[in-house]
Amino acid sequence: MAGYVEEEARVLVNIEINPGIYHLKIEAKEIAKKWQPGQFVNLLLPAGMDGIPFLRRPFSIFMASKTEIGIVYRVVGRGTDNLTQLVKGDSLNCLGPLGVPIKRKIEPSATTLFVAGGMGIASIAASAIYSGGMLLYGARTESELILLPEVTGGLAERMLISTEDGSFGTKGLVTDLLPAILAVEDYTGIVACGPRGMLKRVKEIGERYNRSVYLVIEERMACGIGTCLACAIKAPEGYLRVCKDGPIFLAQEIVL
Amino acid sequence: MAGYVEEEARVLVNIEINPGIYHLKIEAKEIAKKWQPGQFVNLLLPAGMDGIPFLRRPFSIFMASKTEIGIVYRVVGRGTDNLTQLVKGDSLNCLGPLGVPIKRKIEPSATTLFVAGGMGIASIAASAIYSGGMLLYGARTESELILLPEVTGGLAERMLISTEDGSFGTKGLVTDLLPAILAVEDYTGIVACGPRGMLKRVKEIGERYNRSVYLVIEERMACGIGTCLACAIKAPEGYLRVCKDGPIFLAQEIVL
Amino acid sequence: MINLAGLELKNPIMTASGTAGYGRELANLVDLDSLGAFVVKGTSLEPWVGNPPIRVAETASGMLNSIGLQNPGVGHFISYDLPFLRQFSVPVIVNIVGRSVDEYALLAKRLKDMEGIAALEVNVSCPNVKEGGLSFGQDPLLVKEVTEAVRENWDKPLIVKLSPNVTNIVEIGRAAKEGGADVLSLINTLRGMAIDTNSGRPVLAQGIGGLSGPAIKPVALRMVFELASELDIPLIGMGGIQSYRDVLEFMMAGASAVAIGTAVLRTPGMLIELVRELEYWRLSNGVAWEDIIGLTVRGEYGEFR
Amino acid sequence: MINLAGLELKNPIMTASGTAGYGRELANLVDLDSLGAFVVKGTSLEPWVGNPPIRVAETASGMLNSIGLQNPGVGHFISYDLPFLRQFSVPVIVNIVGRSVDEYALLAKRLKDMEGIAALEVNVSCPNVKEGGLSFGQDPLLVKEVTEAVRENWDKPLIVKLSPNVTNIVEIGRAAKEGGADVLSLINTLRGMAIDTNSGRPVLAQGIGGLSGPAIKPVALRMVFELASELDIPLIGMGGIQSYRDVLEFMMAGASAVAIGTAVLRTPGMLIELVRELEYWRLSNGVAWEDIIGLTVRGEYGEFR
Ligand SMILES: Cc1cc2nc3c(=O)[nH]c(=O)nc-3n(C[C@H](O)[C@H](O)[C@H](O)COP(=O)(O)OP(=O)(O)OC[C@H]3O[C@@H](n4cnc5c(N)ncnc54)[C@H](O)[C@@H]3O)c2cc1C
Ligand SMILES: Cc1cc2nc3c(=O)[nH]c(=O)nc-3n(C[C@H](O)[C@H](O)[C@H](O)COP(=O)(O)OP(=O)(O)OC[C@H]3O[C@@H](n4cnc5c(N)ncnc54)[C@H](O)[C@@H]3O)c2cc1C
Ligand SMILES: Cc1cc2nc3c(=O)[nH]c(=O)nc-3n(C[C@H](O)[C@H](O)[C@H](O)COP(=O)(O)O)c2cc1C
Ligand SMILES: Cc1cc2nc3c(=O)[nH]c(=O)nc-3n(C[C@H](O)[C@H](O)[C@H](O)COP(=O)(O)O)c2cc1C
Ligand code: FES
Ligand code: FES
Repeated sequence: MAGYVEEEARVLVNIEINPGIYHLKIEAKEIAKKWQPGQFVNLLLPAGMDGIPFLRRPFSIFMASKTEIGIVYRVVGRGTDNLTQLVKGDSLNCLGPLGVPIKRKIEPSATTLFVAGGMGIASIAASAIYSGGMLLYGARTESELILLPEVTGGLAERMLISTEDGSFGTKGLVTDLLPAILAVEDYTGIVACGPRGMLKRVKEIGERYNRSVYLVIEERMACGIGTCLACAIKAPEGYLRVCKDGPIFLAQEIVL
Repeated sequence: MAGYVEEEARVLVNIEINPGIYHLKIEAKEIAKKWQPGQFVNLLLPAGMDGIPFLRRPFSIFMASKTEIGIVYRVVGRGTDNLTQLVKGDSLNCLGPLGVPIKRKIEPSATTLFVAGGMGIASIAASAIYSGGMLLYGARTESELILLPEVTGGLAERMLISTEDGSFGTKGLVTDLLPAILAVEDYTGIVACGPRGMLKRVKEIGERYNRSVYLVIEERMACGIGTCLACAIKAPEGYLRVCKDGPIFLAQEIVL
Repeated sequence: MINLAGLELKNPIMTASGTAGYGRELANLVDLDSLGAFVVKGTSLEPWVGNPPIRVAETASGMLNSIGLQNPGVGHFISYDLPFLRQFSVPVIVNIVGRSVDEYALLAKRLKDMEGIAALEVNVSCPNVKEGGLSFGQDPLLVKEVTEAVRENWDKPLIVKLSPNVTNIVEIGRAAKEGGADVLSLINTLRGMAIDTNSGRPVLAQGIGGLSGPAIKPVALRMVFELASELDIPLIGMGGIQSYRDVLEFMMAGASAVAIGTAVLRTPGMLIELVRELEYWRLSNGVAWEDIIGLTVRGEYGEFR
Repeated sequence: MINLAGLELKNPIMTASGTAGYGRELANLVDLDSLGAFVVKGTSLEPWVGNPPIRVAETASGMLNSIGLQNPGVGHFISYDLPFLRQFSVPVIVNIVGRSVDEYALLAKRLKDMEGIAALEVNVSCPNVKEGGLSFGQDPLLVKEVTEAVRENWDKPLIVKLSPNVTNIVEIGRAAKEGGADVLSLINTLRGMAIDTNSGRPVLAQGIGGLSGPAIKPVALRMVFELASELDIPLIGMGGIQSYRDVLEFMMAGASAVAIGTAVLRTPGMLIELVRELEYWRLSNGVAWEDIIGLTVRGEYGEFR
């Protein structure tokens, strides 16, 4: 097992790249060294006087260098809101890297198709880049697309983009692109991350075309390391832990 | 009744004047306007993530201009420690002015003798200045003496200073000066503020010389306005409220 | 208008007993007439001296108090405070405390014909001197007995305020209802303690005190929900309310109105903000309080802003 | 060394059941052998599925959980987790849960001859299926019965873990002692609730959950103090501990050792810091734990740094 650490990281950059979406880079040497695509960190965010956020918050490691990790986050509540206040030099307690690296579930290759909806891009961009496979990436509108150089540079022509309002790329849902591609290309595995509705649709289409479907799941967490059983996701029998058994699952392992 | 308000004040200055002792000036127009010597404010200090300080903290109004009030505070715990972090422009929720103005208990005049021990100076400097009476002021050592221009300027030759270690002024306790003065001068009232031990001693000496003794009392508070009865001080019968019935009391009103 | 068994409130915000005194001091900061109701400090037959200081301590997101129900007695209330409160149009609720069933009965009798009292709130979290100091509120039989004794002497709305320091709050609530309560209010403070580790002494002179503030909100909310699920009686919810969202939680859990205690000690002005924010929320969601009160219990979930 | 009825701990810091799993994951971050004891997750006879998500919610200085005691059953524990834990020298305490008195008895029997178990901790905050789901821990007779059933099948130290959701914790503690408990641990979580005001739904899928964290510390401390004042039995204190000062409060109130739950979820590394800071405090004050444990109860106040 790769192992994980509790590390006091240092903020390097924390900037708004799209409205309400931030790019955070932190120096976290141990975590950067151990990280493999598909893993996440559990962050102790600055809290208000009622102690909220009291629990850590999980975020995918979007990208990592030798000593730094990058996170892309959307402001959705108290925790992410407080996170925006951190500036260069601030320290941030990180627990990670956590979760099963993608390659322990599927060895990503040129025959892996990646599908990202909205913030889902943060969880699978790295895997998509390393795989050589293709990425379908959808968002509501152009301003919500995360087109950092880490994404566009690494994926270049291997990426198809759609927006619901047609403001960028193909108009429509990212899953609308899927049947046409699966009909002609022989991707053996599909890895998807995004809202539950999207995941259900990917699973449905993938099964129809008889491909192995892998889903990256988000669930509320507490410990992030597998001890507390907070992050339960229904399985055919009982529950699995998103933090420890996932966050990536073979579609059949779980009940959406 | 003068009335009090809950006012969002603005920090003007917050500097360390002696080791661990700070001078805070805030713009609090309503409170400054209503303030009379002897009154205090109850401040909502910045809190940590456990919410502490959860309750307000009381501080004497050391001095006030038309729109500003000044506070001198010593760092003794979480609340005062957090207070040191405020900088110019920060806002601070103040409730005040609270407590009975000194002149409703005793009209300070040239025949009033003031005795301050340690931080007690913050509570009676203003009264001493306006009265024309004399001030005996003691501290442990020179570096703990608060010799702001507001004190030294206003009191000039009317002030006698002592330190326990003799590093400034007379050596010894401030109460050691008292008998000699009372033996020769005809001060009719004595107003004292400082640690409980000192107050007891002043009361004892004052009674021996048959003078009216007034004591300024500190007690833990919650509301500061007289509703919650947290700030009880023992009286010959039952309890009085330091925030509303005090903080200045005729020595006979209370049991130390 | 919110109707609590005949007690009419123009909005759901009330003061919590013991944290707003008898109104005089708070009136300096807050227009009492903008509140749904004003609840006075616990009042006894004779003056009560209260506990020695230190009487308050801070804890994580909360505070402990051991005021000891200090109050000047009902006679003083009638001659000094009631006339003051009569100047306002806000409904005045008198919180009563006793050391025996008889004392509660006598208090009700004494207050019965007084003008300007909208309701009584019976605080049963008092030591029962006859029973060795255990609180009335922890025994359903005693709760019923106290309620009956007050009921016999009081014909306007009767509120019984429950102690949360019990195994089964529904059993206690049922006893109060059977005893004749029109409304239940809850929760009073949870019994708690803090120790000064520099000496080993309890921080409070009295040792044990009552915990209030945001820390206790989840417990209070659960108890309101349990009572609303099991009993058909209007409820007044309290415990840790700081924001209008907190108020909504209590109302959805089944409270028809709420009381604010500890938050008023910290920021008295928030009472008025709560009233405004709640009305704004209600209007912008286009709902009536009847629909909101107890909706979680009924499972009638909605989509609100 | 701290001696809890024969259970020897090299320091007072233990994990709290359910917040450190079976040790495997935590061992990555913390040297388990530096702890006083390791307490495993609540373990039942057969696997328990647990509750549907959402299983956790945040509250002011605390959290609610409704994990529902999900666990893989004692068989899995014996074959998979116990061998792992045997690699360590830290005393292992097995927390057991059942739905009937028989289940508790069978669990004890099953674990009796296993090597590497220092003590059992009986969690009585479980729904008693026979009695309509009310928790065993809220009824002194049931607590006594469960304790006796385990006692008959277990000859090493027996800890009974009390529920705080009761009127009289001393009565429950006494019942456990009479049933044969060697040590009492407390508190388990307080029952609480939170509601999502955007929908009116309870935040937890299960509605009601268990409140833990700093918010509950004053209640926990009060209960430890009450038990230490009334009963002569070693206590393990827990509830909201975050710092070594919190540990000292519990020990002064009467706990011989303490367990850390919620804080470990937030900052696992703090376990080691606590051990270090406590030892530093003890040495720099030149005291033995015997003198500190229960000093508030004995009124032997001191001056500590
Ligand atoms: C493995 C994993 C990886 C993630 N990676 C990213 C990422 O790279 N970028 C990013 O922006 N977000 C990511 N998330 C989601 C992120 O954890 C939540 O957005 C964050 O915890 C919200 O915190 P908050 O305090 O701002 O919001 P809260 O106030 O806690 O909640 C606001 C809203 O977010 C929902 N929410 C809260 N926690 C979670 C959660 N753990 N998962 C899903 N929804 C939640 C709540 O139900 C609520 O509707 C990830 C989640 C998981 C489990
Ligand atoms: C009417 C009044 C006027 C005051 N004026 C001043 C002033 O001008 N300058 C100044 O520095 N201090 C003044 N004090 C004392 C000041 O209120 C306390 O020092 C402050 O509340 C401590 O807060 P903390 O959070 O830093 O300390 P805490 O962590 O709360 O406590 C640290 C120590 O201070 C003690 N303490 C806490 N609250 C009080 C209190 N209200 N009174 C006395 N001791 C307390 C505690 O017992 C403890 O030993 C005044 C107090 C009162 C009642
Ligand atoms: C300082 C203080 C004094 C109180 N006095 C009384 C009282 O006299 N009678 C009573 O029924 N409740 C009393 N209470 C309890 C409150 O009315 C309320 O039930 C409890 O504090 C929970 O609400 P909160 O968290 O909003 O404070 C008191 C609470 C505090 C903090
Ligand atoms: C996520 C979680 C799971 C828990 N599971 C158990 C359990 O299985 N058995 C048990 O006896 N207590 C369980 N508890 C209760 C804790 O052991 C502890 O008694 C309680 O949380 C109070 O301590 P704390 O405030 O330090 O967390 C659990 C608590 C939490 C937060
Ligand atoms: S978050 Fe604790 S087990 Fe997954
Ligand atoms: S602090 Fe509330 S009455 Fe004095």
